[in-house]
Amino acid sequence: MSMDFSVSELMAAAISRELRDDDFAAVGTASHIPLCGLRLAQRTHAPNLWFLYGGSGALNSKASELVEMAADYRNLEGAEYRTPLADIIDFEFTGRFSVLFLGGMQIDKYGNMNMVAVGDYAKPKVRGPGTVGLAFTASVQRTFVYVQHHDPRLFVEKVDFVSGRGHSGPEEVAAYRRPWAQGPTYLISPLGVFDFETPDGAMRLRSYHPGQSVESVQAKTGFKLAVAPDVGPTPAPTAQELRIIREIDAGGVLRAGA
Amino acid sequence: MSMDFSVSELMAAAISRELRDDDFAAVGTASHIPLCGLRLAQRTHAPNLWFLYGGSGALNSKASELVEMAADYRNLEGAEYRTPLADIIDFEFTGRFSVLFLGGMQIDKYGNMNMVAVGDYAKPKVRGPGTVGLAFTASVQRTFVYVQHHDPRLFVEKVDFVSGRGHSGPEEVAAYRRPWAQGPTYLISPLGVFDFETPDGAMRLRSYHPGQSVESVQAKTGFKLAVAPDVGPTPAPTAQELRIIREIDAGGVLRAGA
Amino acid sequence: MQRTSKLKSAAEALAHVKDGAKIIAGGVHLSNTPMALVRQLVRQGVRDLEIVPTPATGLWVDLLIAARCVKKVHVSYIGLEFLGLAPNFRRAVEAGEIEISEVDEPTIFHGLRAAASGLPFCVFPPIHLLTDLPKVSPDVYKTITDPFTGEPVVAVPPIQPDVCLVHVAKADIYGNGLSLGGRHMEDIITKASRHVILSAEEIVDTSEFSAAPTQTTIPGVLVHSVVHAPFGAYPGACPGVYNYDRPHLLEYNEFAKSDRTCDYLDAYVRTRNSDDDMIQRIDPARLQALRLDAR
Amino acid sequence: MQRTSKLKSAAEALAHVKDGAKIIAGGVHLSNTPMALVRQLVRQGVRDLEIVPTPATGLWVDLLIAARCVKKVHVSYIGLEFLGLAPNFRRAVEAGEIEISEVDEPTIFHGLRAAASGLPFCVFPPIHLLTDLPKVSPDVYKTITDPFTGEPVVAVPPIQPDVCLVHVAKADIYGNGLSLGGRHMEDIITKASRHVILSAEEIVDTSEFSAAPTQTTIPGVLVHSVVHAPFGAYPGACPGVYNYDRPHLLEYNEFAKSDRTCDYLDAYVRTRNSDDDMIQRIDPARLQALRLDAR
Repeated sequence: MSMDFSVSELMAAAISRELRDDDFAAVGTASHIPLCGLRLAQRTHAPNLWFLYGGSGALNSKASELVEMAADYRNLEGAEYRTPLADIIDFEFTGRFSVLFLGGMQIDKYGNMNMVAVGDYAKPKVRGPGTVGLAFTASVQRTFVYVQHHDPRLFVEKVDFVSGRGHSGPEEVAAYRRPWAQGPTYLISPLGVFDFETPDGAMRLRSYHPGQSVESVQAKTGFKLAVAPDVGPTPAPTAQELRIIREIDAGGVLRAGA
Repeated sequence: MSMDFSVSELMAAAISRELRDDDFAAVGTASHIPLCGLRLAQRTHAPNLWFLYGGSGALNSKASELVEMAADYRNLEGAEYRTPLADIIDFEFTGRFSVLFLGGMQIDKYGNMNMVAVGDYAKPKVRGPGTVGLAFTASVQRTFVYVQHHDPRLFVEKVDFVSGRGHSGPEEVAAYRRPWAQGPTYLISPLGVFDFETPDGAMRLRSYHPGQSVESVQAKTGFKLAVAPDVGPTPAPTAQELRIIREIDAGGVLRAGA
Repeated sequence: MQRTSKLKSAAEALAHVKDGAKIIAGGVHLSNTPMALVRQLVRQGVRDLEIVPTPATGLWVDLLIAARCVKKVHVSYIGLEFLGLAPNFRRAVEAGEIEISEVDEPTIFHGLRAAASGLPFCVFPPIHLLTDLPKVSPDVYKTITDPFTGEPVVAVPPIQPDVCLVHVAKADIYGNGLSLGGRHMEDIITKASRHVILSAEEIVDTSEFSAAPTQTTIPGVLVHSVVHAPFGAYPGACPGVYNYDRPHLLEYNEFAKSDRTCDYLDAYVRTRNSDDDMIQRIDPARLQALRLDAR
Repeated sequence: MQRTSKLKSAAEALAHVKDGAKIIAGGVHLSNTPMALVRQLVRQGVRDLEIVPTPATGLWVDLLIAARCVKKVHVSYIGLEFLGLAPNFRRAVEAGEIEISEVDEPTIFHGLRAAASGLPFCVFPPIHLLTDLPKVSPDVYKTITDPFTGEPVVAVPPIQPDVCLVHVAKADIYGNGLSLGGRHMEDIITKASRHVILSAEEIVDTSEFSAAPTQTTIPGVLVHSVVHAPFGAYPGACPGVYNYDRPHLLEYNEFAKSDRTCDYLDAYVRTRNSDDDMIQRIDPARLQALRLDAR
């Protein structure tokens, strides 16, 4: 099979298919791929989807280029509203965001995420940028985890600091998570697509990207992965999806990206 | 003495002189006279004064006519900012408003104000519009009381409902009023000018308007008025003040008003 | 697939407003109130509404009380601004015909903001303890202890309306809206409410919003229905579009003061099949003279 | 009498910033940060600052840490956005050289909003009890009981900065300001802070604001000083005016990662008497190419 699309383009298409027509989604920094997925979804099966593009405040951005900074003013091009931070935090607390893209410097088996510190908090080996909006895994409807890398230092058995809670500690989760919040439901990395649909909410491989296998993904993951019974290759983008992706990404950032 | 100005114009001039160059003031509904006083102050001794014109949100309105509705869009003419209600309430709670003009349907000896109910709350003789922002006598720096009438039904011994607290109950006032708040410090009616500078913070006649006297004002007041030792006639507007008032009030609303 | 239009008639948009709904309307005083939507509620004969007004308003509440649509009102300021007291509100309270939640401007504002922000309640410095409000509304004002300072503070509850009505100068069919006047609480009440209906003087193409997204005042993502309602704030003002109709307001006030608001409703509301029908009966020259671009 | 101008040099405006001040700056990530004012703080050698950043920022904090101006940082997100971690912040925390208040986006946002609104504290639904934040910041997160429902909720304290620095595209000499980009927290932080200093790309006549008061984003009444600072957000972006200087940011990041930020500061900041002086040393053609109107 000749691979006539990049892994980044594949990921954008995979994300798109996971989005629903009634979703209201938000992405933050370093989010070319999810952004492209959102715009692709709007132009295919989810024309009523709304999305916020991070620090720019742009709602339904139609920017003519994929820029590297979410807060970039140019993302307001073609947007319908400039969302103030007050709205963003309100949408996070009230769960109006049905989908929030988040990530971490450590992610564990139950989808707990850490952006604070690797190692001992008081004397960290790596100090991260901070928790930002990760606590909102407990108040938005579905958390989509998006990472740009996949290795055993990122995917660890247990995070050193819980910035955003996944599915560990079911009693606490039941007590403190907002009733409408489902926690992390989807995870996409450069190696594959994952969900958390095991009885105890553990990360489960749903499909692997071209060139990968169950074994190769497991080898890059620092804990024992659950595997979906129907695991297989991540479906390739259709010709129509690829055409739209390349209209959105006129500059070819995703194509170059992998 | 020929009276070549109206009582309303006199009141505007009196209010103007009470304002300071570093004041940030706010007026609400039915406030032609205070509004004119504020603009006069800006154009005489207080060029750095800022003021909010009620529901319009206009900051430093320079509207070319005095309109009857504070919320009127036309008050934004020449303003420097459109203040959202969120800001207004923040300025009220934090005491950024150094002067807030308030009034009531009942006002008592200690400057307590009632906008809720005359008579028994559960079965009122007159139901008023409600407390609105009167609680803020306890958080803005100085409360200026402005009334368009002066009679014993308005100025009563004791209000039937406390919407805005004046100087009664010194212990509670000391406990719950914000440290910077002075409560009602000034009151102007169509009959005279008052302060609250008695040892117990009672309303005190400082000056009476043309045609009035200590006795005539007392006769229209439902409680025993304190009287300032140097009580006398309210100083007439100067020729310069009158000229500016009539520039601000090009339509002659205040001139017609009394 | 095609993006779905939210454009509906007022009757369609309001059909789901149930008896007993908790309802809020945008605007301040006689400015930018969604009167066309309110009149449609009268036509539909909805009952037992719980009115959560913005902090300074009156006309729409007075009208709904006269039409016997109201069970309870949260009160900060219910009046007719320069026209004085709201006659039907006053009469209904004096007669004990409606329930009151006696509160004030910051209590309504911060209650709505807490709901908009998903916060369980809001805490004030204890200035309300200097008023009689906690005495008559002990369910609203709860004294608690500040865990950081040990001082007494006052907690007030969140307010989440079921239905929110907002009027704007322009909207598109996806619910994006532009108001030209003061920014009161439209941004907050649309976030605080479960269901939002927008009425607009003019329906414009989405490209008007996407050409200047920093100007949009209501994001369509919060809006469920859009109603095209020319003179939809009449007889009040629509900022930047037209002034209030003073003679009509005086006429309303006379009806209301003499307890004949039913006659007003019969003349202007109930006998009209729709608000378009009502506005068409107003003298066009008079309407034209109210327009700001006509001055 | 004449209205008093608030226009000052950066040195004059910042002269009163004392060692140990609690300071905040506007903007988000690499957009609209008042870098000219921050560089002037470095020149003045102010010490022991307590930094209360907006929820997602980094460059200015990293720079001040490298210049040894910082004692404590409240942390939601301190990083360089697409460039990754903030090297000086990372190094200083790993070495235990600065104090941290470990919080997050809503805690900083609502803490500042509580201060802006004069409220004693703010209350969250208990989602933070699912994180490790309360364990490391027990002074910030206090579990209390909701007096309306009896449920556990989390109280967070107000945050009141001493000094607030904000950059805008245009200002007048009385402090009115216009920002063209995203609305982040400028409206809130200017209300929350004791002293506000505005830097502006351009100083315009007040008539520009009074011709369109609905566009003003910062009201002058909240502002104490105005500083004319062309390219005042450089090397970051000023929304609607110019983009960030990517090569310069990469250069900064290289200096910072290799712990040579002092060399950067010597080259660009400390050896320049003022920010005008610094900007004049940047290649004018390169600056011109960043301007949005040049594209």
